[in-house]
Amino acid sequence: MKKVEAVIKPFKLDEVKEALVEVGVYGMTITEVRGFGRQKGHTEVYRGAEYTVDFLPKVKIEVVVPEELAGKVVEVISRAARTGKIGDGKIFILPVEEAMRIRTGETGKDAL
Amino acid sequence: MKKVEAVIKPFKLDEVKEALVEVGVYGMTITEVRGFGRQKGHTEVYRGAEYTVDFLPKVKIEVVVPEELAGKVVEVISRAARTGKIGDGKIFILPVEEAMRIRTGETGKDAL
Amino acid sequence: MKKVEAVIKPFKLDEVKEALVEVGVYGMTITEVRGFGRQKGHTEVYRGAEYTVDFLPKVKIEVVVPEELAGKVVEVISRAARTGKIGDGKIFILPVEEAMRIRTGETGKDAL
Amino acid sequence: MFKKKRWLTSLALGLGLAFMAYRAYAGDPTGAETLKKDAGAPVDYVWVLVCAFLVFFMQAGFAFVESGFCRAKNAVNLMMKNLMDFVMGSLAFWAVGYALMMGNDWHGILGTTGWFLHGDAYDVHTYLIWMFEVVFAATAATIVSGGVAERIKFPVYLFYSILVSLVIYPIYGHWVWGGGWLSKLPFGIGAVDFAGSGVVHAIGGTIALVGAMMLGPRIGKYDEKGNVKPILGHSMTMAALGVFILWFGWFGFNPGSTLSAHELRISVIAVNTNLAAAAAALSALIFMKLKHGKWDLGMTLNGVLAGLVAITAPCAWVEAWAAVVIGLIAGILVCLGVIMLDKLHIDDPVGAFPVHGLNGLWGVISVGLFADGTYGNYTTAAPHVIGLFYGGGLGQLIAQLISAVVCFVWAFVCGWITFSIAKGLFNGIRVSPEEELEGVDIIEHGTPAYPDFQLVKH
Amino acid sequence: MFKKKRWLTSLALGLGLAFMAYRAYAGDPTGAETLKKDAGAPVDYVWVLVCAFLVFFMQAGFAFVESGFCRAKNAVNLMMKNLMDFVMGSLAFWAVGYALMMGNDWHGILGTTGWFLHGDAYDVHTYLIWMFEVVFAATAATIVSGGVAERIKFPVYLFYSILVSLVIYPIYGHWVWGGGWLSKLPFGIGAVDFAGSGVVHAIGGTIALVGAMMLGPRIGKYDEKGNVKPILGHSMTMAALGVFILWFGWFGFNPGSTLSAHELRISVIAVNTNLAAAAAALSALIFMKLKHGKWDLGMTLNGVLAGLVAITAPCAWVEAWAAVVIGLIAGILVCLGVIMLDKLHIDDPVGAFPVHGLNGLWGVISVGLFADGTYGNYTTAAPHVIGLFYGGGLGQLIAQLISAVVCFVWAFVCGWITFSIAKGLFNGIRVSPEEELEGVDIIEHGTPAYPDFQLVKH
Amino acid sequence: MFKKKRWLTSLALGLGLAFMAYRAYAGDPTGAETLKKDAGAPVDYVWVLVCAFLVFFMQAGFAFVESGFCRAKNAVNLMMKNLMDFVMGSLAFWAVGYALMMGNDWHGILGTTGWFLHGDAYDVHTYLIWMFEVVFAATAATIVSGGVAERIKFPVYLFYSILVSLVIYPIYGHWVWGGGWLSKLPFGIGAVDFAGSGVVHAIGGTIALVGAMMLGPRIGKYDEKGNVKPILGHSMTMAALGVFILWFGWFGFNPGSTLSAHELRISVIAVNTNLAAAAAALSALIFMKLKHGKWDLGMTLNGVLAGLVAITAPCAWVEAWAAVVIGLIAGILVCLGVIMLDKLHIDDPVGAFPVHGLNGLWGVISVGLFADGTYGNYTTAAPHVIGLFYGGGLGQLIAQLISAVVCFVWAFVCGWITFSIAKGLFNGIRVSPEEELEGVDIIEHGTPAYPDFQLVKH
Ligand SMILES: Nc1ncnc2c1ncn2[C@@H]1O[C@H](COP(=O)(O)OP(=O)(O)O)[C@@H](O)[C@H]1O
Ligand SMILES: Nc1ncnc2c1ncn2[C@@H]1O[C@H](COP(=O)(O)OP(=O)(O)O)[C@@H](O)[C@H]1O
Ligand SMILES: Nc1ncnc2c1ncn2[C@@H]1O[C@H](COP(=O)(O)OP(=O)(O)O)[C@@H](O)[C@H]1O
Repeated sequence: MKKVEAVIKPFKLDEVKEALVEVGVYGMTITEVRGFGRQKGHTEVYRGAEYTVDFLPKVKIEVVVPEELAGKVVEVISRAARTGKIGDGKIFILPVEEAMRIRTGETGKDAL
Repeated sequence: MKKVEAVIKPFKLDEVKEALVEVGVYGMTITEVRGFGRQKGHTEVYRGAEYTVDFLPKVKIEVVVPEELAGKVVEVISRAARTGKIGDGKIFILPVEEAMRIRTGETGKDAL
Repeated sequence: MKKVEAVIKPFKLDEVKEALVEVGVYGMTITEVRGFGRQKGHTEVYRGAEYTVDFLPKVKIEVVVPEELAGKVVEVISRAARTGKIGDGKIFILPVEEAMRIRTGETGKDAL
Repeated sequence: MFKKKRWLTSLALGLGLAFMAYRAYAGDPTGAETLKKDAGAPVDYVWVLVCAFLVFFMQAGFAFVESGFCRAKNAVNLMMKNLMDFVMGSLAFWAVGYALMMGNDWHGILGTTGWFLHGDAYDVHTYLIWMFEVVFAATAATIVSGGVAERIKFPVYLFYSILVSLVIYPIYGHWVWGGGWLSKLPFGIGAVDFAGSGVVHAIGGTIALVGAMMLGPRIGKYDEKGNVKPILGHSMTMAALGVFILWFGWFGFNPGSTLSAHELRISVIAVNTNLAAAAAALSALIFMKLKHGKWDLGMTLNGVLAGLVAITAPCAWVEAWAAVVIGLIAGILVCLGVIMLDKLHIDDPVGAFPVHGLNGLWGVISVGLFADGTYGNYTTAAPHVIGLFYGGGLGQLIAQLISAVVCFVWAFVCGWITFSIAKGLFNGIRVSPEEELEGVDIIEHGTPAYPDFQLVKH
Repeated sequence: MFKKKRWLTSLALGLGLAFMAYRAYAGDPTGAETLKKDAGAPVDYVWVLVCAFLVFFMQAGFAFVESGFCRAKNAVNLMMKNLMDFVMGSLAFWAVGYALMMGNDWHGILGTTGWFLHGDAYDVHTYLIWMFEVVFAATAATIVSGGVAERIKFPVYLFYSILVSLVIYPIYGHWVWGGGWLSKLPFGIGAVDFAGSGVVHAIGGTIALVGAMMLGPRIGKYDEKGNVKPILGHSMTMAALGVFILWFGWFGFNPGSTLSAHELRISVIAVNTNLAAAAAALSALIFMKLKHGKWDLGMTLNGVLAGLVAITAPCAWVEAWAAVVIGLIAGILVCLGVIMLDKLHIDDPVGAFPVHGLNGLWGVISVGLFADGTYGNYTTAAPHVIGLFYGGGLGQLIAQLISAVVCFVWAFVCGWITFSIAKGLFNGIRVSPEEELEGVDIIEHGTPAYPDFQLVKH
Repeated sequence: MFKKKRWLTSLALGLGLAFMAYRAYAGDPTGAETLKKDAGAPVDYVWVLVCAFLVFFMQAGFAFVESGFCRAKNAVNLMMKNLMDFVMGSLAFWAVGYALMMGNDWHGILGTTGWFLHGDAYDVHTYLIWMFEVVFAATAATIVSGGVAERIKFPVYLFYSILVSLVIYPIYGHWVWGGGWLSKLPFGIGAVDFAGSGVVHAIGGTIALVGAMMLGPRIGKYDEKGNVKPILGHSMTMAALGVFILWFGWFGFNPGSTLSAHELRISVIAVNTNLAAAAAALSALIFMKLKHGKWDLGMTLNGVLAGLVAITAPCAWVEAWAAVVIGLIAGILVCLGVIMLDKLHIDDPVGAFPVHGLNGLWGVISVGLFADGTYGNYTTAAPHVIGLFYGGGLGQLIAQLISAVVCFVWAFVCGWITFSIAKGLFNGIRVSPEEELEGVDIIEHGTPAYPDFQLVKH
């Protein structure tokens, strides 16, 4: 099994979710995060003094999938999340050794 | 070392934490997340129009433990977090290559 | 590639970020989390009744870096985040199998 | 009396309201006659109305105190309740409550005229008094919502808040303010309660107590070993704003109760109100600091309210130092009350009973101690109210004690009956444990209070 | 008239204001003369000022309702708008608006005196009336901001809010309140609108409609299939506080419109205002419960406002039961209006048109139905206003219908022209899609509303 | 004078208050005599009380502005402070402050009667004036809390806020308002300050400056290179609500300062107050837009307050255009002040000094320029106040300049002494760096402000 972690622009969440559902992903977990990267934060003003926003709001999606689906999932996410502008985000693949569904105790692929 | 990641129902957090402490886990990190899964969101109403809540509030627990403890931890979490109803959540095991305690610079199991 | 995950004290974030940038890290993702550990929570009072705060606010930093940079990154983070007091946090290294930049579709080290 | 007869063809198209073929106004709906008879009326009308508006605004204060002291997952529900009790209260008090309370007295037990503000009641003065009284009636109902917060079914809430404004509050109110039997007790000058420590607050606070007892504590409030595990509110700034609004509104509540600006005593009432609130805040702050070593905002806010509730009955009859003393005691009382309820495992999320119940009763009683004999029954004229410490003997104190006991018993019994009926009617008065854990906002109301903020309840 | 001549050396150092070499006050700037002529003036001044202050406070109410019903990423922007429309409104109404509206009538079309409150207008009475009128003018502008929320460019907002207070509102206002042609229609006693259901609310609500139509819906509000996808506001407690503040402020809006405390009818007005709000909340609550099975806080809050808007025109001319009926209808109307706009894919984030537009018109018309013939044109003296249901025949109803139609057409056309000009001047009236997605707060104002809270918009 | 002698057996059971064996009221505690002598008193009482209530409500406004402009981790602390300074202020002003300020004058330096509102001071009129003055005294103390926010120890805060209400404010207040020496300066008609630009705001703002200087900047406000790194507040909507509440309350502050509704000038005062606030908001908005290209909400809100502060002294003596000019300048001044403090590395989190200090002094001085000679010293009677631009010559301006300098020096020196004493008494006036980083809420008060929301400070 693999965990696909994608950091995307927040407003792309719905599109990515729908794309994932279409290729047969049944579950995912999302987290609100802030990203630092090539997309530089802007200079803003607060009460007359300037400051830089370094960390921009992003959404992290975590999907654990059977090995064979991982490539597909990466492709689907990257397609749905792409705007072509800087800051679109990253996708990482990590190995997962085991999975369990708490409700039933099922493990392995059945747990996903 | 292994990282055990569990996505559970928020109100189960205290029970899970206590169960973990009992089996000798000294540390953990939790994150507020939102989950999409078989537990379907409900249809709700806002100012006269219906909408679907897809993402439900969940809590993610991350515990890094020595290899030998991983099975026990999974068991303990799954027992404490189970309600038997859909949406109880998942547990994943991921490999961890190294750990360090920032305060002392200790590494490996000593760092946990 | 490796993912370095560090859980640190929130007010150390800026220092850690700057230290990372100095050693050539171009991107990172941060999450607000709560930590449970040896640093015990305090006993507080709310409307005349006492309660214990178990979970303390922490910040989690995730940086995916080429294998060869991982050691350096761990060192840099641990130096910048250290106060010497309990609760300084942990650093974990996890394996990453693949990375992709959504904007361009680049993979591997180029994606970072 | 201004009289006017006129044949009206009341068409009431589509509304089914064709009942008024003939109208005679025995009242003075325009106010022309009233003004002619009393050239000083305008300033009294301005005073009473402005004070009524301030008291109305207290609804926002209650909503914010309660909501701030409860969890975000029930914030919509608490807003809804604090809105709807005023809505239901207004309509119920219009239809029935006002007549029962302020209508012509029937054997000292209830009033009998003024239903629907109709007929003779269509009169500027009657409308004026109604406006002032309705905000008081709704306050009594609102107080309850704090004690039953985060677990009562919404329809049950609507049910009892109608009953409070329809019957429970008006009847005790009639006994004290409407010329009923308590006001005619043969002790002192009869039971008195200037602005309603008893009539409004102790009634509301006691029903809140009954509600909290019958509902049982919220899940997780007391652990198996019986320890208190406080459930933190979601916004202390909201709670603080609520208290500021209430303090502000109370300046309408107490001084406005003269119902006349020609009673210059209003300045004394305002000062007493302010000093009692300040003193109670201070004593609560110090009490908690000594007990727990923290400057406890929650209890200091409760202290303010306790002082305000306590001074509500005596505000017109005491001088500044007495207001300070009454307040200092109120601040301690509310802390003891909160601790006591926790000992008894009665879960009153915002302290409705310690604040309004306990201190409402303390306020009623304090009149019998501190009244200084300079002011009468809503008038500068004798007989003046004198308490024990000013040489008035025990008379007034006895009247006040009787009134306090009657108030508590009446509210307790009525509350018990109301919630018991509700239990039958609505198949239990408490939401399911699932709903309680998830929060009632989404399930009953369809909307979380703060959808933009990721928020996990635990 | 108090007259005083004095040579003034107006140095106006550094301010370039050297224009006043000679001053003669034809007005009474100190108030001494006015008091001498009318010993009853103080209570009227107190009444009007206090009511004006309450109406001013409604700005906070609007800011909170709108901001609560919109997303956190635009909360700074909404605060800014609700602040700045009052600021621009005050200055525009000072310079020009007041003179156009309340100055000496010119052919029934507009007023012509009182510019800059200068010269003869430097008079305690003129200043008094200005203070009361300015808060009304700003309300009309503020209403619009809800309908155009979350997507209009800020400079466009400033532009049209100046125009509303400068021209659009004052001119229709003059027609009804300033002695203009609508007030002289040969039906009933001419078109009447006690506190401005039409003058203030329908004007504002209709311009909001135009704005919402011309801007188009927010990204994501309607999906490709045409389904409504509600965009949840970020704080229901803020919205609720806003409504409580508005209800509170409305007690200044309606009763204060007598402009005199000697009209004791103020008590009736206050009661009607309160009952209509309550009734409308109840009917909206029930309507939504029947339709969707939820106790919908958002629409109940809108219900309150709908009731308040509807009763604003008839408040002085009807009795309690009629206020209840008018309110019940208002509560239903606002629900239907919100549903209808969604059907038409007109995205009005806070319901500005259903609340203020629809119910403003309903309020104007309702006078022609329910006026009971007990009260005249801001006076107890005849001629009294009588509607259809009280035997007044169709006269008043016709006047009201004409006024309603004129109101809607005037506001719609003026709104259309205003936004069309703005389109040219500001290179479009809507922010870019990127800005809309990110939220206008950071881009236009430099600050998110809640920097401490991790917050992701989606 | 109403006199009444009576033997009272004051038992004071359990309260240890057995000191009053004999009571004679030289005052008029019921108000009957006062009413007899002045049939117009009721409307004055209503006016003064309602205005005092509005000013009281400003406490909520200050709490919200300050808390909104600071971080969530200190929000409980800021609520507590803004509550407790009013609490301590009420009690201190009751015991001592009022007597020092408004008691019978002793050599132009301080007042000497009215302690504890006891004895002869038990009088409806004295109580009335006390009620109005106490809310002013507390405002002075409250202003300071913004400048010292997020780092001062709580007991130090209690300490100085008592001193402000007990001594610092009352004594300067006596000099200007209590018949003291500044009011008798031989220039113009002596130093004047209608509603307290100097007495209340410049005093508070200057002490805030001293506090900010002595505490040093918050950790992280200025980096090693001396750059400003703004620390964003946690809720711009709270700050905006605070400003709306303050603006609302200011309508009590300024017009209420006539202490009489028979001064019809109140309408002019209200209009001036409104226009100055609007003008200052506009100039601050434009100034920041030109400087940084953003529509800066924070500074626009500060602009509103700056305008209100500046018009507070001259409000009764100028006409509308002058109010606008005074406001426009105030809006610029506050922006310059904020920038200047940052240059000097004085960290004033909410701009207490630029708003209240700088503009308080500007307000005092502006009287000497713009006073138009139509109004006297709280009366329509002569001598009227005339400034430079209206041909009054330099006299009044000199009086105002002296008063401004005295005000600043007095507040600065008293502030310095107060905080120096506090340093010794409380072992330093600043919390530890750990506490500052974690936030004072949890450590001092035991509760975070928003426990339901995951929230990380950095
Ligand atoms: N090395 C990294 N490790 C973890 N997260 C990263 C890394 N680099 C970038 N990110 C995440 O991806 C987001 C987008 O990256 P950025 O460099 O701004 O743009 P792009 O993806 O278009 O190159 C960042 O905001 C951050 O959250
Ligand atoms: N494949 C997955 N990858 C990551 N998280 C998942 C995955 N499937 C489910 N989850 C998480 O587990 C939660 C529970 O899953 P769900 O399918 O609703 O119920 P159950 O665990 O009872 O089968 C989801 O809300 C989501 O947070
Ligand atoms: N085994 C673990 N797995 C995951 N996170 C951990 C673990 N142990 C500690 N942490 C995280 O590290 C933080 C600091 O740990 P703690 O034991 O309090 O202090 P220290 O790091 O100084 O030993 C914790 O708050 C928690 O977030």
